[in-house]
Amino acid sequence: MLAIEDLHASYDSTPVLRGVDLSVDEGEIVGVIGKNGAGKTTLMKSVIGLLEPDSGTIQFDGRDVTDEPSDARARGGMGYIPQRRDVFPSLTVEENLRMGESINEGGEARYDAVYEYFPILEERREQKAGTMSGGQQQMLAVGRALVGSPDLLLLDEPSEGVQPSIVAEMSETIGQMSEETETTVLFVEQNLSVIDALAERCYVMEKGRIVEELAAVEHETVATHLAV
Amino acid sequence: MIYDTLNLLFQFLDSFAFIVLATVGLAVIFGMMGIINLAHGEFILVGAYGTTLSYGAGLPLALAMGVGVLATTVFGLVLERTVMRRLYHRPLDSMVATWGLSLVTVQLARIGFGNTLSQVGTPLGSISYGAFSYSAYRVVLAGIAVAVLVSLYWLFMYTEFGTQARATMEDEPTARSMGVDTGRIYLGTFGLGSALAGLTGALYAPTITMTPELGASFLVEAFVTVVVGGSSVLVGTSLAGGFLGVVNATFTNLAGTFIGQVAMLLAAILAIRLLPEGITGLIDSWRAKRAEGGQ
Amino acid sequence: MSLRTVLDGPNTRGTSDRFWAAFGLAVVALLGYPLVASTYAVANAALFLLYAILGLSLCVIWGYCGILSFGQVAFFGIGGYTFGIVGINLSTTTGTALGLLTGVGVATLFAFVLGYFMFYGGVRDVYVTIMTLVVALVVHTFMGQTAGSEWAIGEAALGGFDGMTNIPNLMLGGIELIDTAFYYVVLLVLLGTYLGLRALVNSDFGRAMVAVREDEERTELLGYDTKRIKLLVFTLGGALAGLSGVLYASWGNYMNPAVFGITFAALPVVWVSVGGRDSLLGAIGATYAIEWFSQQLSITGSEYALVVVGGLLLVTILWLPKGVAPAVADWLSEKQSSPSIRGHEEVAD
Amino acid sequence: MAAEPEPLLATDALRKEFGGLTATDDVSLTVSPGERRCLIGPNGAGKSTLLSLITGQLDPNAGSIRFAGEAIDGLSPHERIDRGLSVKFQVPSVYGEFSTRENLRLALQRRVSGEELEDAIVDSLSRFDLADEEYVEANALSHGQKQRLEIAMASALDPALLLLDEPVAGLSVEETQRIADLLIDLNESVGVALLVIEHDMKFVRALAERVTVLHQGSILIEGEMENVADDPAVRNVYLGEEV
Amino acid sequence: MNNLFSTGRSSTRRAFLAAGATGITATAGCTGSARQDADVVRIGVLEDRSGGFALNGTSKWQTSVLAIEELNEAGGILGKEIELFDPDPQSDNQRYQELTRRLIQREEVDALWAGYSSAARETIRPLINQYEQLYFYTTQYEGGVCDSTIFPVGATARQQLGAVVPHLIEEYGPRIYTIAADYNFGQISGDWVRILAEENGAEVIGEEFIPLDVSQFGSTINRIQEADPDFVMSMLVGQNHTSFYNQRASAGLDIPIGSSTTMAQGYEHRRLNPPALADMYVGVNYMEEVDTEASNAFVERFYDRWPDAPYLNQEAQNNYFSIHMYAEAAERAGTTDQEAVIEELEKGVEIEAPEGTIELDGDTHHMNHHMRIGHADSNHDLSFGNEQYIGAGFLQEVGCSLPDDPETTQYLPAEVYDL
Repeated sequence: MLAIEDLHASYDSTPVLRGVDLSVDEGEIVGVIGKNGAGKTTLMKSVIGLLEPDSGTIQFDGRDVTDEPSDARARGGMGYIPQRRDVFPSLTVEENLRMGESINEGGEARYDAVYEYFPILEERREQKAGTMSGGQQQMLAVGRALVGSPDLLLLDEPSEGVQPSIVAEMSETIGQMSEETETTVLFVEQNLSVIDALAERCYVMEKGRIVEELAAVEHETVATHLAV
Repeated sequence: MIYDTLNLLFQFLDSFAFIVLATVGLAVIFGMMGIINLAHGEFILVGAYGTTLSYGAGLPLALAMGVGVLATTVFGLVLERTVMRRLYHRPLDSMVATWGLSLVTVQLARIGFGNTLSQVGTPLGSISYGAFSYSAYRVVLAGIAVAVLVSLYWLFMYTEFGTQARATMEDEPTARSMGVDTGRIYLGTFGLGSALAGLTGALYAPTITMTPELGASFLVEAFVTVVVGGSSVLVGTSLAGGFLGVVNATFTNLAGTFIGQVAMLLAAILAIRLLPEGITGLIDSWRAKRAEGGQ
Repeated sequence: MSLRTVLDGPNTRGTSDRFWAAFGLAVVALLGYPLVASTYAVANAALFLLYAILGLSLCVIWGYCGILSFGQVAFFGIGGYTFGIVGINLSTTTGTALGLLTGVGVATLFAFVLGYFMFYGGVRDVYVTIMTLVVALVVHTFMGQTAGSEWAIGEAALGGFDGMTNIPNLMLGGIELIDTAFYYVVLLVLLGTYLGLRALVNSDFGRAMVAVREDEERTELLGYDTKRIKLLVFTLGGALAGLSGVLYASWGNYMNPAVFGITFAALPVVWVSVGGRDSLLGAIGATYAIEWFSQQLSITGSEYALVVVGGLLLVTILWLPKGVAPAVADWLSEKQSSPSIRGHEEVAD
Repeated sequence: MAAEPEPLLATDALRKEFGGLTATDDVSLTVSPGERRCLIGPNGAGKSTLLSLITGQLDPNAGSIRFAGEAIDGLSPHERIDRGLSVKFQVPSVYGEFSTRENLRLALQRRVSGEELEDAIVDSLSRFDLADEEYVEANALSHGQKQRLEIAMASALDPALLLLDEPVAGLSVEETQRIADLLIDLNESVGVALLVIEHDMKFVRALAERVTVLHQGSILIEGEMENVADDPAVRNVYLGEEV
Repeated sequence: MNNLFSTGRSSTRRAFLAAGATGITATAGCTGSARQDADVVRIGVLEDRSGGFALNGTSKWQTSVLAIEELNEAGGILGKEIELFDPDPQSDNQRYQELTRRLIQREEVDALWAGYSSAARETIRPLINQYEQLYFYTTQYEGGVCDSTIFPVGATARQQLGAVVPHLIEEYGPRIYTIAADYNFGQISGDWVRILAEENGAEVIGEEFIPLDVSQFGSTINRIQEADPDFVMSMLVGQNHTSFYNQRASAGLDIPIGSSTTMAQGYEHRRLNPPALADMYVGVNYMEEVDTEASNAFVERFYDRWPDAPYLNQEAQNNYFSIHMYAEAAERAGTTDQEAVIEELEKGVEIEAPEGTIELDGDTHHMNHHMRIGHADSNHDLSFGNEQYIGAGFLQEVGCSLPDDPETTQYLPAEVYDL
């Protein structure tokens, strides 16, 4: 589904990714773990296309999308959930969800499914997204990406700033959804419980490189990498 | 007494229509894409010239106005592709660049069409009341101003384009990552802003003098209103238009045109000082307070 | 050397010995210009040089403190009008000197009040720009209607749209400053302003000023009172613009409200953005070059003159967004193939 | 209680809301003079908001702050800095187009001038091991160098309390250790109190005398690192797992 | 070619030739210049061809070119070819100053024609006086300028309003409402309306001065309706103000209007859609529609030379006759030395202009003009009537006599009349 080869990227000429290789198979849920500053968010931005890589290739669904702009990638089936609950604060919940419709062009909009996963979103349809709590905004961000039934879901630190109970609930929902709809998921995270609950396979990232691949979640190893 | 009130009302409608119509195109472009378009007056010029020239060529007035709007839209779209897209969210640079554009446009209009065009007469006659009468067309203009605001509200709030445009304005990268072709949204929004400026030119073509400098007479009101209005294009423009219209009409009525104009500008300066975020900021904080109270 | 330590620093581009040698040559050339040029050419050059002071006034507040004022001409005009009022009423040597002082003083005060009003009122960024423009336009509207005889201060009628006539020439030590004498005075004032501003931007205060431009919040968290810095710089800009206006009034013996209009208001912004907003010398050069060029164009009488001026502006912003002087400096330093680490030469000297 | 010296910093029931989000919820925090304190908690716990409330970049919806015996509510940031606060941001925000030297100078010139300023710059450069980078534009510095430069700038103001937001984020183990050593040295030599937000537990262990855990905008627990780390509630929120 | 002037110029010119040439080198102009090209006569013309006043300025420039070409074809002035310096001041007062300096100091013009607006004239007036430059200002204006080297040859407010106000009082009644542009010209014109009203037993019942950048007139129209005058005197100026007439028509304000500013300068009767100017009366010394032999011949020559020109306005005629008048005076003086030419002009010159035969009043440097009242009907068709020959009375009353008493003053009606 997704294959990244020797990806280099930088912010303002400061290199952040220094040759990332990773691949995700169809239907798989893969986690990328690493400390702050390891380059996880940059990796996600490069995959969705918000950051132009310096070199390397990104293949999605058998196509080379390295030079495609992000909106084309999204319409091609990538659903992206940005870090820090990047919803549109002055748009209502429903309008936020509607923005997700463009993902995976031609796919059917799945409002029912989303409302089923996150009933609170239906309740708050008319409310402005910016006035909701952090957890609710995170659900909205996830729901928004799911509306368009993406083939590949990209999650950037879904647990950040969210209550543990909601984190757990959300991990579960995402896992369930992936199973039900055979959606491939790539997420980056430093919260152990999310990694535990979701990942079938794990990459460990340090200083812009993948330093280790863990077949299943090896709890202790992961913990040392997070250096808690 | 009743006639005086009617006079004041008509003058308010007149000011309101002028302020709103002078502003909307600029407000859409500034509010949505952070371009301070000093060539705004020249967009209006294109609309007015398009209308007057095609009326002169024999088209009925309504159709001629359509041509004016269309010409301005095309003008705007071409500029977006060639110039404006390099200036998004560089408001200060955009100011200098569009000033250059304004000089060029005015002078090319002069070279192309001479110092003046022969004028379209104002249609629709007048409304009489007591010793007074008022141009019916100007009352219609006020109606159109309101209609423009309402349709913009509908467009931005209830259509897919509107939602996408608002999302793009708020957070362009995220909108793009949701599959929105933000380049097209920008193009469309700029086209819309241009069309609105063109509409203003078309509507006022029968009432103002056709010279290449005609755009300048809209510029001050437009800028003042945008600033007083603040970040929200619609709410800001309508409220600022209303506020400045009342100030202008009242003082003009009481003390003459000059005082009316100065009062309006001073009111604007005070408003900017007291509400650095514009009227929109005031509304936002009021809403926030109400929301808090409600919880 | 000690002078060089004051004038050189990381906030100005030309700091090498070669730069100063070239600068000295240029000054000598300007000083010698009246010896070879006609009276007309000298008087004309004086106009461009006094405009350059107006250009510098914007350069220092926009380029070095990040505040784009679209209303520098308001201070320029107020300085000029005030000089006129005082000068007409007291048409003596001390009278015009007093006119110079009050002209600059009133412009400075006006800038201070406006700056206080804005910066301490939380007006920021592009709103400052539009606000300054609106203020200039308000003054424009006001001055345009001062035609009546009630708008006279002593002997000096404001004159409305027609403007104020019979403004006397500046006098220094009993000598009326016209033509060549005026040129030398303007040249020296400009030179003083330039060197003074160089010293300022490379001083502790200047560094703080540039820090405000780069990141106002960060600078405040280093303990700098950024509002005060902005107010001081804005006031200084107003004073320089006022000075330029006084010289202008003396040059043409005339002021009119067009100096507050949007067309003239745009000019300093044009000069500075073309020259390079953080280059003092760029601002001077661009002012001179642009004014000279557009005057030449108007002399041709070509109907395309304004098209060319506008087009150049557009092209410069699109292709040289940082302005001509920085582009030239970059190009020169690339040619020297030394990595351009600014500030290095300061110590190497 | 009465025996304790007056705290250097004391916040009283600070509350800050953004729209519907409560970022800090009645936080009362005290820091004593010369103390080394760490503030930990998961992302989004309100740590950075608390910091901005202390520096005055944000105004609280409720609550008050005292610093060095005075109420500082309503003072603008620069006035608070003048009273002896200093801050280093989460994301290094050095002046990218200035050289290392210029960055340092900008901070040091607040205190000293002339010869003394020269000496202070040289001193600071060597103390924070930036002498080789003196004329390098800050944009071109490595992440670790930027972090050090910013700590150098913050401490250049000779503050009584230094606020540091994630000073070692994204640094290597060696660099982290170096920063810890620098900060401890600074604390011990001039007696500056430190309030540090950090995720890196090794660093926190090395540095902190006391630790405050913030969660969901309020203080969960406060105490010595060992006690805090063993607290089940902390392990729950921080590591997201039942222990 | 139509023989425009009554004196047999071409026969006398050669006689002056030798003397003229030596005269020039001897006096070498007031500027004390070293460079005086004895082979040409240098004329400077600054008329706006771009910017806000291009509408009015362009035909002034065109007739200037026409006049100079005619003179050159006939052998120039004093046998010397006329060289024209005609940069475009772009309606920009600052540019006016720069260019005037250039024309005086560098091109050393023998005579200068410059400016449409009073503001442009005032901008350069200090320079003109400082360098004692012979200068012709040709626009109709508020009047009162009494400067020793300036010849304001356009009709003054006194002349224009003096033609139209009494006529309208007689025709429609004594209650007058004045609207005028809010600057010197408008205010002084307003004063003249009051003076003329008083002289003719009428009264100004309302007066409004309108800033030049106003283009919306709803409230003004209401005020006029409220006052209900017998007629309106409009001294509105500029393109923004022109909008008044359209707005007046659409608001149904059908009170007759008298004016000194419409039609003859900006040809509003051609540009605006009827009936915007219905029942408009304007006092003019010339319009291209004036149907006399001299006028028709002039119009024909003009459009032969400038087939694309939209209109030939009153001021353009003034440029045209005054250039010929200058040539005449220089011929008579036998030199282009400015002092000598001014002295010759001050003796009084009679000239056959397209508007008719008119005289220069040597004392005041103003022209006696043939004033007519042009009337536009609801189709904007023009008729002319009530022709009078009106002199520069006001300046004579205040004692402006430049040959005896050289001065640089602008007299205001308020200084003489009790307003």
